[in-house]
Amino acid sequence: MKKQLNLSKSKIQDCRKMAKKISAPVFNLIAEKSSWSIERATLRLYGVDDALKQSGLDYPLCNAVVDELRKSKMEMYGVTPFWMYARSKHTSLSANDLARVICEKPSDYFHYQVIENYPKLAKLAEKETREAINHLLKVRDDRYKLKRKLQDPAQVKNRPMLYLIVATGNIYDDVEQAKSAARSGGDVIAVIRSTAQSLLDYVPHGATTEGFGGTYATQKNFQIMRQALDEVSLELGRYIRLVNYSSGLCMSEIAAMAAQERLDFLLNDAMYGILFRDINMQRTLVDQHFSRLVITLSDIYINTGEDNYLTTADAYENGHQVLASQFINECFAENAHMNKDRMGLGHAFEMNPKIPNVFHWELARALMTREIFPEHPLKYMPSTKYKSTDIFYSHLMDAVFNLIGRMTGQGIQLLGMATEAIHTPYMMDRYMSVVNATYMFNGIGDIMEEMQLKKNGKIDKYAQKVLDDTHKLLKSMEKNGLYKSIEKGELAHVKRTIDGGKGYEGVFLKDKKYVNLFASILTKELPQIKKKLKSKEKVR
Amino acid sequence: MKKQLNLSKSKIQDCRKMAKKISAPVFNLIAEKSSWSIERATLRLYGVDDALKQSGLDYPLCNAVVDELRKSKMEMYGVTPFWMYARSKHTSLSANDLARVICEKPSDYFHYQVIENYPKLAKLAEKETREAINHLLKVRDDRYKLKRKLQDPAQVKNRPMLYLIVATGNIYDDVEQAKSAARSGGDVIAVIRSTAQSLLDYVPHGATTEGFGGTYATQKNFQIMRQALDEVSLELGRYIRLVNYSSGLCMSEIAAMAAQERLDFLLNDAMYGILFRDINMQRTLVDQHFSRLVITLSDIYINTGEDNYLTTADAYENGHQVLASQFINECFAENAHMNKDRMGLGHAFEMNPKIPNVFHWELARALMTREIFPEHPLKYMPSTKYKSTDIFYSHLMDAVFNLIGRMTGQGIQLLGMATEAIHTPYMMDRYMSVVNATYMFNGIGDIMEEMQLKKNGKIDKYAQKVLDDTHKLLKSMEKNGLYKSIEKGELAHVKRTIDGGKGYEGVFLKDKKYVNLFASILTKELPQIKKKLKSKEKVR
Amino acid sequence: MTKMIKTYGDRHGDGKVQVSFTLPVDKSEEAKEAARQMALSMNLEDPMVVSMESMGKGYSMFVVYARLKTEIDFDTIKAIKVEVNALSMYDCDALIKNKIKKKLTIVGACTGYDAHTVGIDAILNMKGYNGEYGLERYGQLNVHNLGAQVLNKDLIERSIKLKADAILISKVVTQQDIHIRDLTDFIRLFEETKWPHGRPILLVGGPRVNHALAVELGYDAGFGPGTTPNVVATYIIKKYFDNHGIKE
Amino acid sequence: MTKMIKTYGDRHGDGKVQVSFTLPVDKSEEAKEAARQMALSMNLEDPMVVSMESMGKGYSMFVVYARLKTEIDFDTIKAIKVEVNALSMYDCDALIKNKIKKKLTIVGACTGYDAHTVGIDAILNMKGYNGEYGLERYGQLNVHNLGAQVLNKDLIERSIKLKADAILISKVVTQQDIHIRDLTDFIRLFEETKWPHGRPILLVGGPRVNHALAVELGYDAGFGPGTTPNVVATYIIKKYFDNHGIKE
Ligand code: B12
Ligand code: B12
Ligand SMILES: Cc1ncc(COP(=O)(O)O)c(C=O)c1O
Ligand SMILES: Cc1ncc(COP(=O)(O)O)c(C=O)c1O
Repeated sequence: MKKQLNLSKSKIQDCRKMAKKISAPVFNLIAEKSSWSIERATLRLYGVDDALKQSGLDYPLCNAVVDELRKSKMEMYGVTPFWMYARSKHTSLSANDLARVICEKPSDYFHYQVIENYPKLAKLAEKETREAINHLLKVRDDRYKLKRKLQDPAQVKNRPMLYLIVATGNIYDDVEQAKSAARSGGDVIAVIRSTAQSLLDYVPHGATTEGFGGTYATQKNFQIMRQALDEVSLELGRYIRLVNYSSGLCMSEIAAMAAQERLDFLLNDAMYGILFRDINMQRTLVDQHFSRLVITLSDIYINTGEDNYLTTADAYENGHQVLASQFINECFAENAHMNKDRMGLGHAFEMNPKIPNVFHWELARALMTREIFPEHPLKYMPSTKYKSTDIFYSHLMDAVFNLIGRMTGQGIQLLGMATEAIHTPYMMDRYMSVVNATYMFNGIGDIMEEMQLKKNGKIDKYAQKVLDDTHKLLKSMEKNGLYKSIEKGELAHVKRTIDGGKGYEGVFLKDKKYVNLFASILTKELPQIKKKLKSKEKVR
Repeated sequence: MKKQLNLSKSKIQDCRKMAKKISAPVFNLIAEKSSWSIERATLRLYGVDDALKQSGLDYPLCNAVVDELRKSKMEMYGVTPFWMYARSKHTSLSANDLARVICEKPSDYFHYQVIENYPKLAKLAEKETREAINHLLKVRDDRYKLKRKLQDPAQVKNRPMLYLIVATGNIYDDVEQAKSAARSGGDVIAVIRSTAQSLLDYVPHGATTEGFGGTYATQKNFQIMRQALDEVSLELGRYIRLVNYSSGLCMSEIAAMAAQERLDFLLNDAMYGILFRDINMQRTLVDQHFSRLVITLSDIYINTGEDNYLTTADAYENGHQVLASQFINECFAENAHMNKDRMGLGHAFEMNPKIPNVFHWELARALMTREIFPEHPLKYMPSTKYKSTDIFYSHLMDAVFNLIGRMTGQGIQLLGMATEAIHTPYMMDRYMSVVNATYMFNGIGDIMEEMQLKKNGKIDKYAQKVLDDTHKLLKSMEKNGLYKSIEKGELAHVKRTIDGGKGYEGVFLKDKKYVNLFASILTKELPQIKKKLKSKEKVR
Repeated sequence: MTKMIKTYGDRHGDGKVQVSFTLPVDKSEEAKEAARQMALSMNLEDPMVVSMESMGKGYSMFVVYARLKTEIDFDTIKAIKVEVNALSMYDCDALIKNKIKKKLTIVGACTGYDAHTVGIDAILNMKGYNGEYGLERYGQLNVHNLGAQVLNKDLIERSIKLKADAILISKVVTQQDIHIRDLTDFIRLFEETKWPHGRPILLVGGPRVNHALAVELGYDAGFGPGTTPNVVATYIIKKYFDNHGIKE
Repeated sequence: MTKMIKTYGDRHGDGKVQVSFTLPVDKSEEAKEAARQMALSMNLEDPMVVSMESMGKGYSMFVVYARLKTEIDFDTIKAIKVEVNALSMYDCDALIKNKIKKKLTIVGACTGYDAHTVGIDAILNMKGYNGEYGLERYGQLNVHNLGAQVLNKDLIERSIKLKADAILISKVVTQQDIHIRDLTDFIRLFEETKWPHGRPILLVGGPRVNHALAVELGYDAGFGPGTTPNVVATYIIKKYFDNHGIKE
């Protein structure tokens, strides 16, 4: 797309540099600390995916194992050495059975000798880990093969993918709704999680049929939905993507599950949990890094959550909050070796519709985001806060959103719903939205190629101002450092402390004998792996 | 508005010149012929507005009088001399009673002596006519005073007026619907006529409660609605305009009624009746001229019917038909001394929504119309033909229509209905449409000021092509002359003959003793009257 | 077999429907309650009046979501519909040529004061509709398109004169059920008429027309939105076969 | 007096309503007939199924227009609503100061797993809503906003500790009636609780909440979309007067 705005290149470069500085200290943190979620994710990557019956409820095996690790006061070494030790004792057991055996007699496995003797297990550990990694690569390859065979909506130039939400609470209803959405023209299906889930410190187990405002993210549910979408992809000749949330207290675990079940996108934001779910800073920051290593390996796109800044604060005034967060998210993702073309940075069409010339400002912001992040598959969120229960009116807000999404070549268009202010989407709401986007996209096409915005006109100026404000905000954050900035409420007007918030107890210091082979192998080898696959995935 | 397109000025000039040539012969026709409708309109202007009971139905008095004129074979002199003769005999009778007296014993009035002695009546005739004219000027002044007192939506820069249709068939329901429409934000109310009316050679009488697809245009109905709108205008502090149809076999009469009842706009097209209602060419052409004289006197805006070309033929291919007709309509209107800023030339957003980049072409056409007719309060019609019974989808088509209407500064935006493909508008349909336009207008504002279309880009080229095609069409019409062109089907792909079609029997040659003082006075004096009023209406 | 179905929004069996309407009262809590009661009278459970908008003094618009209690056995549903396997123009022409052995005469019109010719033109004009040629293009059909605003009695007269094998009526304007009035009036005249050349096949079409309505009014068949010319041609031929005891 | 009202589209008394819904069947004439029957079961006359759209295999969406037979006497409609003539912040403060003679303590929260604080914040935060200051700005109110995802038992504990005069609960997520479950559970706990400083006034609000629902569940009052803080303050004061036999 040709440039429409006059944004200062040097300011943009500056912003990137500052974001780098701001995020730098986090790498010490990541080097020093791990979390329960990372350890559980590790177990999941080694194949643990079952649950124990506990007073009628399903309690995940990986939680049970990590609970034992904690009780034994050996968490600073990570679960890996103990797991490998158990593995060496029971070579033929399945991962789930191995976990069960460990839980039956934890003291047999969690003791310091294991750590002392770990060098002997190192080879086994490496083998097991590489097998697990290869399994994920195999899953990645499956996706690639399917995409090659089918039409890939991501390849249609300048046309955002149509991203649709399902949220019935019942995975089987979700399947029906998702298939209908795909058949009506949807490209991406996101299964929204139940209200309660982000603050649970475990991932629920099995297929679920009860949820509120969404459906629990479980490995089985992932499987059921991915299979349904594969069927419908083959039926339609179009690869339909699946999305869930690698967010909340189980960020890393869900990344592992998603990698195994071939999810395509993950909501994954380096700071969202801190700001919007009051999850402890350190917890979120270490978790996001581990999750993004897995995500990069599995060639999943992330979707960051900057839209949330605009549902709570005024969107006309706070564009710079979004942009600052995007720079920081970009930085964290790059540190997990992620390519720009996998970073679905989030933003939203959330300005008060009563503001005079509001479409100018929405256009300016969307265009600005596109020009600053030209390679990124930007995720553009619709109006929600100002949606009305007058569904006919709300439908129009989505029309304009679709118009601007297509005009500015967003990567992922999360389709708004006429019933946004009423209920989670009904099947027909979704259908109406697809019809909406299809009509708008076709009609407006590449209209920006046919025009040039006025240099230093009002639209241009507004975009420049957002960039300027961002520059100022980042400067201040650079001065204060990330932690202090968040403590002072510089982002989203929300104040969080370094050791406050949920899940802090699940962060721990790593001993120098700490082992996590996924982290170490991926950190070292991801660049090569990516390089190798790039050529392979291209030429084939 | 700044120019966006590169349209050849000389081509536009050429088109205007050709349109003048094409319409020139019609002025001979107008000089030579009159019609029943003109004679009836004349009677209405002298104050006849009642009806006779005939086998239970109401038969308008002016029809009864003109019927007698015909029977007496004196129509070539026009009704005026006879009317003045009767007037001289019964100085104190009301116009209606005078008409009744005439009908009771027509032979007393319709005889050749009257014509011979007419010079003696000339003074009386002049007095009566000037009184009638003054009455219309008084009505005009009433409107002006009201507009001054209230806010006038026409004065809001670049914002089209919101034009809404009511069409219940029952004038009392219409009133309710119209008031609600105005209160929701409508600026202009059009009462659509019943399906049958345009081909009736009389205007029905009295308040009516039965109609199909619309409500009969009657003088009483005009009155009822104008009064209701005056009330609501005062309530809202906003002058609400009223529209009806000066079209069909009673074109001139309705212009007279509208002038008396203070209507604000009239659908009035020099060729619509010929092409789309199969009304005789000569009938329409003489009627339109008389009606436009009255319309100019009363400072009514005309709305021409070029949108109709696009509901029957493909809108992407036939833009030139519309433009050619607009040039011709402009010419005819100028000949009735009408100012450009009173010519609501019609056109429409009617392209197939499936055409790739269809908004580009709609924008191009609308913009082109605006740039060629910069002073005209263009009347922009919404999508109708491609509207779907899926109301949610149809609502979106209107959203884009509203966007383009505002972007291109149309004068009058006839709001489309989500239920266009289903029924005549319900009250809530209209409400939804006003909400739609309000949202779109506010959001898009003067966005064209913020950008420049690409010179010789696809949008520019499309507009240029429409102009080129128009040029060609007018050239061919110039060669053939208007009558032959229509006979050959050059407009709207419809063929009509000079003496075919409805209402031909109602056209007659004028004797050299023919009298119509409205025609003669207005033809001569309109320019001065306008000049006088212009300064008066401005300074006050 | 039975297949019980309910309306569906979020979860199977939830019965969800969306309703909107106007009430002739000002926006108020009482108006909202009246709207709720309206919804309850519609066999709805748990109505949520989610939106109440003022449309100016005296009128409000409502949007309601609720659960419809009705459950229907879909397997018992019978639709009254034209049962025709549409043939191509070529096959139609061949059938007429080989089996009927004379050209069929079709007379079409948009009747009453209805001026909407686009629908009947779609069926009759050469160009046709949706990629299917119109009946005028059929070698074995003589088509007379009388156009718009044709009075019933004129249509009957012309049909007699032209020896119509089929009469095609289009009705588009439906306000105040004017289409039903006109169609009923036509049938009365039609039945009163002596048809010297045999009773023509009688078809009606239009956006609000369907087969059930047509049959109810006494027409042979009715055609709604999206009808293509070949469907109509096929129907006419099959009906002609039936009427004249011709076997395929 | 009686004022009979019907739904209204084109002409008074026409009863017109618009309905849309999904049926779990493929698009077909039978599906359309099933949609018509659904409409008939809704106390509707002359249903026109104007639109039938396929939403992919197995599902179709319908739009119907029809006449609702119901007529309601609007004068008999009673709305269960909070009857309050909202005072200004200044008047509220004055009333408390002069008549109650102590500051009132307000505890607010968004309960259960609900994280939608914008609504309760609109009522409580300084900034307020729609031009009306929030309760925190009132000189005579002590406001404690506990934020989101507060469990019922925690809210009760905190309210006791803070000596709440009024508890304000916000519920936004309503899928599967989770708001009703949570609100019912709260009332159970609330009733089981011994309130050492007297039973607090109990309010609930949210986009799908109304007074009738609140009262039905055992709350003192319920507030829906568009509520402004001063309405809530006025209500609390009047209710406090009532409970404590204070005369205005
Ligand atoms: C184009 C149009 C016009 C054009 C008509 C031009 C023309 N020569 O036909 C013009 C501008 C002149 C016009 C005028 C009016 N119109 Co008009 N018009 C429309 C419009 C936009 C499209 C209709 C159309 O062309 N459809 C396309 C064709 C192909 O579809 P179809 O008719 O359904 O035909 C298909 C099938 O039904 C079937 N079919 C139809 N007939 C037949 C017959 C047979 C025998 C068979 C087998 C099949 C068949 O086959 C066709 C192909 O599949 C509709 C709104 C809409 N989007 O539907 C309003 C609409 C039909 N018009 C309407 C009205 C009210 C009018 C007016 C009365 C308004 C007025 N007072 O000025 C006038 C008066 C006309 C008159 N005297 O009748 C209303 C009718 C409301 C109602 N339900 O009663 C509509 C619905 C608009 C609205 N919402 O108000 N109109
Ligand atoms: C903003 C928003 C969010 C923000 C919330 C930020 C925050 N800090 O509050 C974020 C992005 C975090 C969010 C998340 C989710 N949301 Co949300 N969200 C919305 C949204 C867009 C606006 C809500 C809002 O702020 N309204 C503005 C306020 C001012 O209005 P209000 O709440 O009605 O409050 C007024 C009155 O009701 C009253 N009032 C309210 N409470 C009280 C209390 C008292 C005591 C009184 C007196 C008055 C009162 O006064 C207020 C002022 O007038 C709505 C959609 C919409 N447009 O309504 C969805 C919506 C509420 N969310 C929804 C859902 C499902 C979710 C999620 C569960 C989705 C998911 N699975 O991820 C999550 C989970 C959150 C959770 N755990 O609860 C659904 C709920 C569906 C339903 N009916 O069950 C909605 C309707 C969207 C949808 N259509 O799907 N959401
Ligand atoms: C990054 C991210 N994670 C998660 C969520 C979903 O919310 P929850 O945290 O309740 O799962 C969102 C919603 O916007 C988000 O942006
Ligand atoms: C100029 C003009 N007159 C009249 C009409 C209305 O139709 P009818 O001729 O049936 O009154 C239209 C409709 O578009 C029109 O454009």
